[in-house]
Amino acid sequence: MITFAIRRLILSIPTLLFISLVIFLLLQLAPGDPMAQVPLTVPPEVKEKMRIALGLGEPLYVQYWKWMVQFFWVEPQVFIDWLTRDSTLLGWLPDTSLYDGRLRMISWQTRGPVMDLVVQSMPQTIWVVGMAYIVGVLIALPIGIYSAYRHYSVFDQTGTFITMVGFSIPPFFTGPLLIVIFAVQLGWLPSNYNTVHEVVDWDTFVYQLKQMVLPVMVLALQTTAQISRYMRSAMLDNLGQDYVRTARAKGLREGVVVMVHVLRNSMIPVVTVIALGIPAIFGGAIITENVFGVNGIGYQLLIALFANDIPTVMTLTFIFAILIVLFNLIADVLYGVLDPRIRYD
Amino acid sequence: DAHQGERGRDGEVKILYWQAPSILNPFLSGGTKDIEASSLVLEPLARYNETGEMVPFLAEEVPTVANGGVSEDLTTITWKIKEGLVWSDGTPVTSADVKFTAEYCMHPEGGCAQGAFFEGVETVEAVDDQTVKVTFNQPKPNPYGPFVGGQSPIIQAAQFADCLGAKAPECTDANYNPIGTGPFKVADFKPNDVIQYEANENYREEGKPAFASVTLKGGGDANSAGRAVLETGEFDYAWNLQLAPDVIAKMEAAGYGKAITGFGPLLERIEMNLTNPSPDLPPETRATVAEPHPILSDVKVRKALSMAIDRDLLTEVGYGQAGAPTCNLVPAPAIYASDNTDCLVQDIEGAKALLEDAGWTDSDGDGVREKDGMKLSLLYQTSTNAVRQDFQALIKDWWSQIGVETELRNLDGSVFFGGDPGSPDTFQKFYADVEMYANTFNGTDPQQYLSAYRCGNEPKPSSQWQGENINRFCDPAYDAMIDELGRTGDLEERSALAKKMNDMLTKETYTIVPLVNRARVSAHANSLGGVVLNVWDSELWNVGDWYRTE
Amino acid sequence: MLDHGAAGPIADIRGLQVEFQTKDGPVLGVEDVSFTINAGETVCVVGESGSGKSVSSLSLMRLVEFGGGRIAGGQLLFDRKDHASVDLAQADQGLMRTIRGNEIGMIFQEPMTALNPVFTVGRQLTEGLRLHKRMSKKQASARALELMRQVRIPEPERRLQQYPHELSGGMRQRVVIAMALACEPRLLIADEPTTALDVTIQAEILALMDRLKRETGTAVMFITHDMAVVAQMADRVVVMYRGKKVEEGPVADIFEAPQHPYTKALLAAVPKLGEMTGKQYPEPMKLLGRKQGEIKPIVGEENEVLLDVRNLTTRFAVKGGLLRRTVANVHAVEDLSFTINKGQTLSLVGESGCGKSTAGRSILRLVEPLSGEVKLGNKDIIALNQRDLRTARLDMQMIFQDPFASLNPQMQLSDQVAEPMHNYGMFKGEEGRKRIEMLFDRVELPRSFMRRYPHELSGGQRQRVAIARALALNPKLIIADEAVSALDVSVQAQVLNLMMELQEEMDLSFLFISHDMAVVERVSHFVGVMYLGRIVEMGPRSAVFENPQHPYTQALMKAVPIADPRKRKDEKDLDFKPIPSPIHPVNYVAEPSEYREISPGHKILTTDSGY
Amino acid sequence: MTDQPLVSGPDPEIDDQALGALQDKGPMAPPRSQWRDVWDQFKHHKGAMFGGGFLIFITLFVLIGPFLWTLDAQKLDIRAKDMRPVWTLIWDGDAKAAWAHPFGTDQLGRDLLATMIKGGRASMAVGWAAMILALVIGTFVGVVAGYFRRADFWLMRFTDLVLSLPILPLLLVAVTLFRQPLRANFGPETGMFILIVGVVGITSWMQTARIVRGDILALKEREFILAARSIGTKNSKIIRRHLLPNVISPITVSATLGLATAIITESALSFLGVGFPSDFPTWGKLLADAVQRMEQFPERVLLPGVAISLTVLSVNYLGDGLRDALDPRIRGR
Ligand SMILES: Nc1ncnc2c1ncn2[C@@H]1O[C@H](COP(=O)(O)OP(=O)(O)OP(=O)(O)O)[C@@H](O)[C@H]1O
Ligand SMILES: Nc1ncnc2c1ncn2[C@@H]1O[C@H](COP(=O)(O)OP(=O)(O)OP(=O)(O)O)[C@@H](O)[C@H]1O
Ligand SMILES: [Mg+2]
Ligand SMILES: [Mg+2]
Repeated sequence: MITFAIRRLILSIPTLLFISLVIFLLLQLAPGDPMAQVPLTVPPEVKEKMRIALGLGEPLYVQYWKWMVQFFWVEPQVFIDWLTRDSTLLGWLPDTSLYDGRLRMISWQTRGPVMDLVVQSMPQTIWVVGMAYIVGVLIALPIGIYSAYRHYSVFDQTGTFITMVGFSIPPFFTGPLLIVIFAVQLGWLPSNYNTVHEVVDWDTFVYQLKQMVLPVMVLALQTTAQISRYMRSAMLDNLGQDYVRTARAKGLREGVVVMVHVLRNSMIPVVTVIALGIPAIFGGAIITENVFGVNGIGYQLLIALFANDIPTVMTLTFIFAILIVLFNLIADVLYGVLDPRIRYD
Repeated sequence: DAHQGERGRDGEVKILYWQAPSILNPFLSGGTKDIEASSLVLEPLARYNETGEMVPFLAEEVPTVANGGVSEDLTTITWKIKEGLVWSDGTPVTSADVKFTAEYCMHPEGGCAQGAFFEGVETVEAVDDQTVKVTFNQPKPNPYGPFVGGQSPIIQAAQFADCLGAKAPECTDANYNPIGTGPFKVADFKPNDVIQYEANENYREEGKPAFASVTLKGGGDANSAGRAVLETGEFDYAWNLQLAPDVIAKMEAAGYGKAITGFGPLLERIEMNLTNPSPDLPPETRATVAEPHPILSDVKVRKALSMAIDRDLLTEVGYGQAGAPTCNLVPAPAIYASDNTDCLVQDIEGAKALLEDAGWTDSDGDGVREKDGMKLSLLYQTSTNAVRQDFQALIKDWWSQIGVETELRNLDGSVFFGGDPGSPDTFQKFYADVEMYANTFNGTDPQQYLSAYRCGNEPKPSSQWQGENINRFCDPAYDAMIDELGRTGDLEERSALAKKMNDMLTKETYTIVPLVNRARVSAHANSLGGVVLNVWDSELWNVGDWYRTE
Repeated sequence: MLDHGAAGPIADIRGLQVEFQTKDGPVLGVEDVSFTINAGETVCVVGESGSGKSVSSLSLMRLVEFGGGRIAGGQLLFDRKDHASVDLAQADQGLMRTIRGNEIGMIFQEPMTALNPVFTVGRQLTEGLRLHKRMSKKQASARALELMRQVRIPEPERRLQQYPHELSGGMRQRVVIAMALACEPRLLIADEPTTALDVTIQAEILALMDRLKRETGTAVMFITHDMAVVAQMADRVVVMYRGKKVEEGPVADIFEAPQHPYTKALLAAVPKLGEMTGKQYPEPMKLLGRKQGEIKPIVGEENEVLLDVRNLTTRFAVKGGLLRRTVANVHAVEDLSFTINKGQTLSLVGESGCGKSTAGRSILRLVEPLSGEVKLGNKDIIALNQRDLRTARLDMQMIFQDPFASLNPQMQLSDQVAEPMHNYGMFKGEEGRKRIEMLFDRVELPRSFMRRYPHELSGGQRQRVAIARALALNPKLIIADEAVSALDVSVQAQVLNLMMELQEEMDLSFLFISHDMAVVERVSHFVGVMYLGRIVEMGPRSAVFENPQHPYTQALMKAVPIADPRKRKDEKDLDFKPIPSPIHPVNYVAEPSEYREISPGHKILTTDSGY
Repeated sequence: MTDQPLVSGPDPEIDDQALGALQDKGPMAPPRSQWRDVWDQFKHHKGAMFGGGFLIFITLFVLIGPFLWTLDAQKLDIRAKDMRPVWTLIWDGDAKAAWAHPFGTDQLGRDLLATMIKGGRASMAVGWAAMILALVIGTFVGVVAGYFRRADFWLMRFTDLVLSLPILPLLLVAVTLFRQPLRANFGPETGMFILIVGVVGITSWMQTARIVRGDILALKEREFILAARSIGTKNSKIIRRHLLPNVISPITVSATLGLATAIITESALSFLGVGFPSDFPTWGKLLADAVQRMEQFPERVLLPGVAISLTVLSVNYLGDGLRDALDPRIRGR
């Protein structure tokens, strides 16, 4: 198991390097210009100067190499410094000062380190999108389980119907719809997510919950639709197995048979599906983040794309790539951990 | 009056910008959102007010020839800073800061976004602690470029001293939290997300600002921004609501706030390509002056296309109160606006006649005119934006009525307006027959704007497709007028000359077909007082005067 | 047997009728079954596949409902411990839960699938105990350990912590038995508990169950279709046929004086070890109810060698470590040599995992052998390139163990039979169609079956399709890898007869791979006994069967159950060692096999076999 | 025992049966054509019948609709803008509605029924084409990766790569590179159609590939594949005849989700301005455009929204039904 994981981890390094190269080339090839958002009133010569100041004139391989150094050498230094200095977790360690002031990855838009953007927008992403994923999964599992147990019942049919509709309606519609209903008409919930809101007491906590409700609902709808389908079919596969009959023959209650024996087996494929969905949390909620002003990682990517802020786009997509590869690996390993039959060695 | 009192008495005001500010240094970003977000903190020597008039801010008064601030030969301008001004950190504002600001922006490696304001500046000298003298390399009829308006405010020399030139982008702290003289100072800046400001206790005016803090939130879209102010009342102010008039009207009906509009020179127009964009041509000559446009070179065709458009209807559909039909390239300010109104009436029949006249007839009866075997078929491109797409649909419809076939294309704004010479889809490259977008000019003087249409200033391969003469217009007579305008100081004469140039580009040659003079629309809550929408400068120019009405 | 004295019946099944709801309306799974099971008695229920054996037993547990069935009529009287008799057919599920696993235990057929793969053995064993006996965790584990000892699982402490897949088939089945016995049920239902197992393990399990029954006095309902097992186990026998009970009686009566024609036919189809004693050549069985020509022995060509295998070795690499290098080898086939004459059959027997299938596949080069020589006629199979190999396969075909798995579920049968001809571009068009019809006739399948799908056929029919497919190209050699193991006895007999007839007719040679000694005795000219990748004893059938010399062969022969209630085996005779691991490190050098000839053609391995 | 002579039983009927025991059993109903069977099974699946029916209806609606409802979808009639659908007249007699525009009109006076028809054409075409493209790529990659061990590692890493590619830049690159040639060869609308289908297809096959690969890996170990090899079936045929038909079921699931994704992705593309020309309606775009005015004109979001949902739902049910019908094992039951 361990060697399997390590092996896969090592093999993913060349994969990631290759991915980074492809992403880099793709972005270089893509049309667009970081000056697109500069108003037309700014004359072209000035724009040209700004462009040169961004380092756009350098040859491709130099840019790529610089980026690699920054990503894999400079940024980790900064991160370790931060860990040993300011973080609560490892702050007790003696301060390191690895970072020697070399140029970090700088966003063309904000002229600040890209990693700061990432760190800054991570909390709201995790809160909202992550929460939506958890909520979606938590709703999906019971629906899937019950639909499979009462296969072709009214509940199953309705569940299929609602999840399919939920899946086919795009968030750019559900978002405003929920806003119109709950924020405008009923006035119960805020339509705009306050990213600087701090939870200090009960009231602020309630407010935090309230402002999370709408975006979480929109996103959870999509998650629920997919995960419940997977759950249902996995349960169906397992309900027909012989061991279920054995469990019943022992005189176990239906609840135990389904929720312990069948569920545990059905979770094996579903857990990997869930794990594989996690990277999407970070990048997949672009439209929803935009509609509700959540301004998480997805939104950062979106505006960086529109502003042709290549260092930011590059870094964010590469971080997503790392997450995808990593969670692929985690899914494989989880599969082995959950299923004692699978041995990778 | 009622809204006077002590500083910070009204608590918090919440502003919503649907494009999130990414930096607070206007010299490193040309983006409107960034400039306006920084204008709460950084101030220029003088600003334009809501009528386009110049008013002193950090300066004692606006220098003119009359008061001796501008030299007779129009080559120098001398500013005097108000007495006793301090930065928000308590240190005094001196002429050294002003001088430094110029050095900062004029540094060749700095990539300063506002370099145009400092064009022609030879030296900036600190005459004494309070006096700065700017010398130009030639007479400047309009010497109010540097240090005037939200785009070129004064930054603190002490803070930015180490950030000159190539080091400019590395000064993240300074760029995110500039020290300024404005009514507020930055408390916390999350790029691309939220800015929190708090009142500047060293602000020069007693009892201002009324608000103790400002939250400027970015993100979302115009629709959700309008909703948050007008329909749910979550925010006090929303910027730039580019929405259809009926949508805004519906939102206002909720009763939380109102939309406000202000007209500047922003003009939605159709540009005619005078060169041939045919893909069959080699890339060296495609869409360059070497190849005149096979259809649009004929002024009659251009005129007919313009005549077929119903500008009133366009305005009604797209902008409502926030737009005015116009035939002028320079619709404002009033002294420069020509009285040219002949395009305002749609004339389909006239347009048809004109096309017949030009030899374009529908000989095969398919509803599309042709001449010498060539169809009167045009490719019409613009950036992606709901209103523009409505315009495209309407105009296509009218043109089809006069026998012109139109293919529509809309392009992502970041590509269309990005100057990437490698992309075929930029507005500069103009690989289409006509294109539509909006443009305007800074401040109140159109000289630079009109100068764009000089022969040779067109985008072309040799200039990496940079250049402002998008239509590839070229007329020696026009160039002569540009030169003359550069020499003329008298306002009356300048106005007459500018109008003439305006007419030449529009009514006489139909190179540019103006459609709508667009207003800026913003919205504020009913409980917010003191809002004065200013289109000549930052919208948030007077946020220090805002207050809560109840 | 009736050590505990004759008590009244524990279970009394009267007129049981079970219905299944299908799309074409209700279908009767069991039409009318009545029998009783007395305390301390073993009742064997026999019958063909699909005759309703499982359904009857599941009805007694009231588990049919979960499979879509319904008890449509009849009574299932069960005598509870407090001697109050209840009709299980009317009991509610709540009551059933207190009976299931507690008073009635059940052992299921498939040891692997009957256990939940994700829970440890211990967890699954203790579950019932904690539920019914309200034991604490500790008590339950203690009892589980005791049970494991009772069923004679080696290293019981460790096994409790293991997952089902980590146990061998025999051990798994013992766990299932232990599970059924956990709460000391008064009635134990065993639904084909040994079908999937090797002879040796089967013998052990049967002995175990017999002993347990004797020790605890539990009544046993034993379901099987294997008459030999019945002969070994039963006190009384119930014969079922198409959803009905057709005959019932003490075991000796059933075997010696069967009344019902079905029972007679069934018994006639059972190959019995020792039947062929004294006959030199194999011959088809005599079957009841079928017209057969004269039964004559199949001689084959004594002197013409068709297949010559020399020193065949096949190993599978075990990869491991960070670099996925080969860290060890599975020595699946080690230095194997034999010949097959034209028109004759060589059988390979041995326990599961000894390398029989690998040997067969290596000859066809479906797995690549490591070294050795395979000559078919005068073609050197090992030396061929991929293209020539494909042509060479024209002459040798394979029939696989599981008739269902070896047919594509999505393809019509005629297409599957036609596929080899398509592949080689032979018998095109009308001629091809004719040939397919001929093949169907040949294997005695109605032509109407040509358009059917595998799942629409019974196991025997499917295997006949597989045979037809193997015959399609007129091969000279057929490798039959456990070709009849999955079939019912009567069907098996037919298929065996068919194969022998074809051999006679077409001069086919067979490499017959099986673990069923009785079947092997029927069909072979020569027999090779394999152990751990090597042939430990080889020779003419009669020599090997009548005079086994190698200790492993002797043990194997001892384990085979005999379909005669008078020749019951005693547990004491059984003594098996588990097969050692065939996995050796990379640098392990296998010694060559050396044989000693005992009588002409009869050789035994003299070097170490690992046994 | 075998040597005993055959004793004939007392009851000839039972005897007959008994002899039959050794005779062939099994389904004796006359065989029917495969497609008849498929249809019979399919007919019994209510959801599938509904799904199929609706799909046929909607396909006819978009295909022959333009001949029945001849108004041009791009025709502007500004005087008749913002009309409500006729059914609003039921509760609101004063509503601006007329039978000339049964579904109403949009803010430029385009007839909603006509745009729904035309938009449906585009959406259905894009949805189906992109879905099929994604399925083809996904199945191909999945099969090759699952079947050829040596290709597996690289193909799966390639899948990772595509999964991590940012869609928008990819799209912009594609537009830059291919718009001109496609437009020249196929005209602006067809050219864009090919581009969109290509991009959506190329970015959404990964899930299918993953699932198919998993199934192929399992199938490969089944004996009938070995059997096929032993009778000389070539790899390509093994894949085509034996493997592909057995992975139909996961493929239908991917197809269902794929159609929805394709329709929605197309609308997102138009939303970003890299899709069809702006006056070319699609359901997704109608929906996106109408969101701003959904309170005043709910029908403008509901019509395309319901159309998309029902289509996706139908495909889902149809997929369920087809899967059951095509699988002979289920069909037999
Ligand atoms: N779930 C079910 N649905 C429909 N018919 C069923 C079902 N289960 C069993 N049957 C039918 O009931 C009959 C008896 O089946 P049963 O499983 O009892 O046979 P069996 O004697 O145990 O056979 P085997 O030896 O193969 O296990 C068969 O005809 C079978 O087709
Ligand atoms: N593809 C493979 N990779 C690795 N090991 C294998 C492979 N196939 C077979 N083996 C191993 O080779 C040995 C012989 O297997 P084989 O299938 O030939 O046995 P068998 O005698 O046919 O058993 P059975 O009666 O169960 O079919 C076993 O230990 C098995 O685990
Ligand atoms: Mg059974
Ligand atoms: Mg085998």
